[in-house]
Amino acid sequence: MTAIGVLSGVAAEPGLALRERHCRALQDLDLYEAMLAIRVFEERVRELRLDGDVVGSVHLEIGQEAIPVGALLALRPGDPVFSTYRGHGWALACGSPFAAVFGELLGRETGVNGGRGGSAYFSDVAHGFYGENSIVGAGAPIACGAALAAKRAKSGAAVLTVFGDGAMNQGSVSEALNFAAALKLPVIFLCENNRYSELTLLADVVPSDQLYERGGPYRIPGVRIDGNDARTVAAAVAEAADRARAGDGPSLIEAMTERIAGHYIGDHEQYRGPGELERICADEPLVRLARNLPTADLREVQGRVAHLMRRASTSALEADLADASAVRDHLYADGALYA
Amino acid sequence: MTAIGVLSGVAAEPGLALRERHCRALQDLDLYEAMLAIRVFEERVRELRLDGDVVGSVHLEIGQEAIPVGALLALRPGDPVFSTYRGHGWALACGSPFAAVFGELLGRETGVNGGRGGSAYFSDVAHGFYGENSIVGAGAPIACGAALAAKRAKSGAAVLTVFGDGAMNQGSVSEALNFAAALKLPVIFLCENNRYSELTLLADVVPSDQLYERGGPYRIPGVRIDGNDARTVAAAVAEAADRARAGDGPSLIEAMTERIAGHYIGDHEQYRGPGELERICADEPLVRLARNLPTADLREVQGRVAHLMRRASTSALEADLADASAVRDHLYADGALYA
Amino acid sequence: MREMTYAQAINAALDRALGERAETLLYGEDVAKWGGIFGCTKGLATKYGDRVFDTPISESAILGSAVGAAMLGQRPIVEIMWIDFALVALDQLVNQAANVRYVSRGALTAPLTVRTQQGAMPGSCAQHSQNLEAFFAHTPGLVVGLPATAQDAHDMLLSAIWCDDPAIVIENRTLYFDRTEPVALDSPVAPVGGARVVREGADITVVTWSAMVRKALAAAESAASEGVDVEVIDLRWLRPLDMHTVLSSLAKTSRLMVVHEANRTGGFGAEIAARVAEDALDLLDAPVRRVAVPDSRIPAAPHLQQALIPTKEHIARELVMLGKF
Amino acid sequence: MREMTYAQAINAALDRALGERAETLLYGEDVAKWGGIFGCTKGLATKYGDRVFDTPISESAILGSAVGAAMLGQRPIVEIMWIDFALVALDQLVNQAANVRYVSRGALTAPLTVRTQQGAMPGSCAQHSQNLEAFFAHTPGLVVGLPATAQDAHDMLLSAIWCDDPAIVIENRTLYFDRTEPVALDSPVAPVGGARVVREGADITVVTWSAMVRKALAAAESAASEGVDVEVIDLRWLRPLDMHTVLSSLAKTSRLMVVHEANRTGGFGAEIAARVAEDALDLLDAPVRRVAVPDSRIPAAPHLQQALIPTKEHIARELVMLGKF
Ligand SMILES: Cc1ncc(C[n+]2csc(CCOP(=O)(O)OP(=O)(O)O)c2C)c(N)n1
Ligand SMILES: Cc1ncc(C[n+]2csc(CCOP(=O)(O)OP(=O)(O)O)c2C)c(N)n1
Ligand SMILES: [Mg+2]
Ligand SMILES: [Mg+2]
Repeated sequence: MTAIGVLSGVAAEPGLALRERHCRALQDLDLYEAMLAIRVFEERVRELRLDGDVVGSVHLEIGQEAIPVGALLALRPGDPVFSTYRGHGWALACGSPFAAVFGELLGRETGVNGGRGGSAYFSDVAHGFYGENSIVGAGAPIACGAALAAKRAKSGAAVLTVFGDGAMNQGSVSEALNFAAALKLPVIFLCENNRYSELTLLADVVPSDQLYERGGPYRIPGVRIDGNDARTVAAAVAEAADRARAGDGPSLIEAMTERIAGHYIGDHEQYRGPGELERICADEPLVRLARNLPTADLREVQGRVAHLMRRASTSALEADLADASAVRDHLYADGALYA
Repeated sequence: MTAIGVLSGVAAEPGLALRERHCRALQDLDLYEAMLAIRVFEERVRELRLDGDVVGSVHLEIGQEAIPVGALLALRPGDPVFSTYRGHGWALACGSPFAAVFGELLGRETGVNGGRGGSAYFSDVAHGFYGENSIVGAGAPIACGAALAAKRAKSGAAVLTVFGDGAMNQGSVSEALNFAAALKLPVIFLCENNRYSELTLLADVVPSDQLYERGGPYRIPGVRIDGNDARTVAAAVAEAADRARAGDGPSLIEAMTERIAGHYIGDHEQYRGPGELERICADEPLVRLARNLPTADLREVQGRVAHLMRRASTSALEADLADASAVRDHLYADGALYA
Repeated sequence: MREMTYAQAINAALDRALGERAETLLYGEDVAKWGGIFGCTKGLATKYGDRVFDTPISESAILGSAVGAAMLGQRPIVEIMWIDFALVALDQLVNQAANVRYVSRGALTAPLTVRTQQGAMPGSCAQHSQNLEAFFAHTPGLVVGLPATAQDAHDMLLSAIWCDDPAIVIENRTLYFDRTEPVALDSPVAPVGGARVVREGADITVVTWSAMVRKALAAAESAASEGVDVEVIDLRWLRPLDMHTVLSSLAKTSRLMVVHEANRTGGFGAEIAARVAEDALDLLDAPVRRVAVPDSRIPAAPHLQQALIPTKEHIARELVMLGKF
Repeated sequence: MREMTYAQAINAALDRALGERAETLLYGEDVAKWGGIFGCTKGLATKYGDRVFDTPISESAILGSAVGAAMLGQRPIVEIMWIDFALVALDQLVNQAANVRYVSRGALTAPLTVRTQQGAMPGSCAQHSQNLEAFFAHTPGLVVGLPATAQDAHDMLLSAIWCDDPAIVIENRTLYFDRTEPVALDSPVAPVGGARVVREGADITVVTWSAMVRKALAAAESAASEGVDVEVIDLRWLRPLDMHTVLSSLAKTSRLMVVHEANRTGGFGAEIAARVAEDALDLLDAPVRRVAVPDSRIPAAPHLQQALIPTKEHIARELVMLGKF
């Protein structure tokens, strides 16, 4: 047993503690544990969704876990993270407590946003997770603003904004690339290229699927990396973060990956070719990493993770529903503004 | 005297007849005449604006005339043209009658749009001028649609859309580039790079001012050309039009030029460096071309153009104001929809 | 008449439009190869080939190209998957499409149709729950319709496509699959416009649209059991607006309630109330009542949504109160 | 008190905000180096260095970055040069800024201020002439103000900047330079909200805002000479909305007219009329009257614009008619 505790299972509110760690200091088993935590969390979410405890659209990151885990190992506390609706794993990697994210999806008072955000639009600023966004591409300009603030405050923070391959065709992302480069903002544009946007293949709607090149005209260094390997992701994000902190401006990372659970829960995935899912499942991050790990270690980690997630989801289920009498609160700072 | 009549001065409604011509068949004096017609037109507009006959913001293309003249010599009748608010010259190059454009700016019933469009937002579809646009960048997606229509109709048309250097930072232009390239649309993106957006230098708001590279990630062939030479412009547009008509998709042309009359009439141009205006005026398209033309020929052309513009502006001034009782017409095809 | 869902009725209308009018085009995100995220466009790409195609996630390009294609004689039908997403590209509808005919005095036109859908659904987040019809209804030059039934999902979409001006048909996704209704598919295409009295009553006129029509009808039944006889008008089109039907009803009932899912302040209910206060004040025997979401963002949790969005019970209570005024 | 134009008052307010609050930032197209296309931001870049900067023509980046910077503790003041241009990036205000506080239950906030201007001016084209306040006023989570005087251009902008929520201050460019007024610069910053009675009268309450305030005041003078005594309310803020002042006035006058430059249908005048029809119907002795641009696009030619946009004479005629009802 070599895991050194990326799961802070003893704390009052168990979650992942990645920001304080460094990728090189971790064993493969630790990486496995972190990714597995996200995987099992989301598998539990799927059950809760299919049981009807969670309702509405839920977008799982299953298959893509190496990206948030790798990225957060490269970031520091205080580095703001902005994700898309496919953001559970990003929140968890930031350190959001499992139970609080379960609670959010379940509409509990204990949810990170008391059920206001739901699966697709929650934030957890206490853990540096500035939130999901359900408008494709909208997070990129917002992250530029966070970077502007970081730059002004000389906080040394690097801001990470994550979006999908399809989002690269949204005008706001192009505007953000130019804006960030023109102002030399400390921001990292991380594109999770899972080849699909909902039902549509990226390759069917772009003249070239080499998305890392999109930063070229703005002189933004772009790399395409293996997004199914957390260490590779961590290295790329670390390099980009160094560039950001050094005042050298934005970077664009295209992390190649595959989502293996559909666009949302309920997606029939008819768009898959024959053998496609089998092929990509054989190379997904957990399977890949598990190959070289001792079965006994895997078992132990799996047991621990399963236990934690059961506990966390149970505690969320047992918590009170968000207080409906407060549903109109927090529209404005000042009650007088409701008029 | 060698001009072969790009000015159809004998017709009932004098204008430029460029679309039927071919650049190579024309003498320098013809090119001079065409550009001069636009120049003198706009100088007359400036007088009318300063006199108060024309009101509101007027954006002159003075100094940039080689671009519309060159482009329209390369286009065919039936090729739709979309410009910006800096569009008088584009309309004239398309063949819009001088008097009808004067009339538009003067709010006359005889104006191309009866005063509805004004200087910054008129169209003249009869001459293939699909109009100005006063929203930066908005014409690019619209032109894609025109190209889609041309492609479907197998009309063989190539669509030209013109925008400024600053417009390249508008998200809709990026979206249009990708959209056109993905669909292999017969569209030519022509960027008039006059180095300024209103008061702001392009170089101050972009990490790289090599705008022709912006098409690279979309595999759109991009060229930067001397936009003050009509023949160069014609050659680039002809090549792009050939590509479009052959089904090979869009092109991006960055035509380097300078506006020598401010962003709009009334612009104090404080943003100019010392000697800047003198330098660019020494290389503006008319001055450049005139250098090698016999003075007598120039005089004759100048006289003819001046006469025509006087006649056209006078006839516009003498025309009736647009009928105000019809001001609510044409909101919908069907009167019943006004309810 | 065929039994079909609202979504199937849309599909049938699109099929008919593509079949009957060669100048139609259908495109948007995910609409072609796999028939749309809600299946509304299923089978149409196979049937009509490259007149039906998938686009990148580029709403400005989608709407802008629709404007341009329409100017050149096509009749594009484009999908904006959620009305909330129209806000990344509203320019192309409000600044562009709406101006084309007017500014050119009819020399150019923009007969495009936007299909979109809106509203909250249990769990939908604040960025996927808005009801934004008021934005479009405030825009001269556009045509705006909100079908409440499968028949209207079919008929109004065809009317919009046949219309020679830019039209937006705002569907409601809670209606797509929840039941089947008999739908007539071959009637002549009607011009856009026209409200419909969907329940006759003597005491109160309820003006409503989209998914609220059914809630209002159900509430009317409850109110009936308490002695309040409610007339329900499905407004159908906000632009053009059929005030004639509203005022005729009000002449009978003297009491007006407007019900919508958009938040109250600045919602289109205000326009109905204002028109009555201007043109038919004398008809009113009681204050106008708007039943709408209070001014709030929409939370994701279903029980929180329920605390904001008018329910059948809520509407019924209001009806009884207004009936007894 | 200093004599200054509306534009100069804006400049003074920005100067004060940048001076007093270190967390403010000021940016937008052309605002820094050359002080803005209308000169409202002149001298501020020199004085405040890189807290004031020029941006590319990228409204989504401008507004989006304002949201992000505000979330991280800055207080960005951004300019959208014309309100019409907000439509290329409305998402960032309506889907993003407006949701930040609510969805996070106050853990995050977005105290940004958008300065923009609107309205028609002789010759301005249809894409530079709209009055779009109703879009923003319909958006819960935003604060919306429209200053009508130099003093308010100063004061309301400061209130908006000091406000801990996203605010949009919609100026009117016909007011920028047309006259000077005495402006007090050092008063304490008031919270947002609050209408103001700018003329007292007994017969009609006119509710109006922005550039129409002066026209309404002038019309009230004409009406006075015909025996109609008009009270004019400058509404100032649409969100929050001060109906108290409106209803107090109406209690006295019993007659309501709303005047705005936005087109009638779905304009914010409808909301005022609706609130009265709901909450104060008994006060009304005559039908409500809205004076607004009819539903039309705006032509460029000045004489055509004049045929659409309510003039002082037009308002006066309507006042006399309503007064004699
Ligand atoms: C502006 C906008 N347009 C469309 C959508 C609908 N939509 C939600 S997710 C999605 C696909 C996004 O694909 P991609 O960016 O590749 O991310 P992925 O879901 O694959 O992680 C679409 C089209 C949206 N949310 N926002
Ligand atoms: C979306 C939008 N943003 C801002 C403006 C205001 N504006 C009008 S012209 C202009 C400068 C455009 O510069 P460029 O694209 O270089 O064209 P040029 O005027 O130099 O021909 C700006 C910012 C606008 N019309 N539309
Ligand atoms: Mg994807
Ligand atoms: Mg320029």
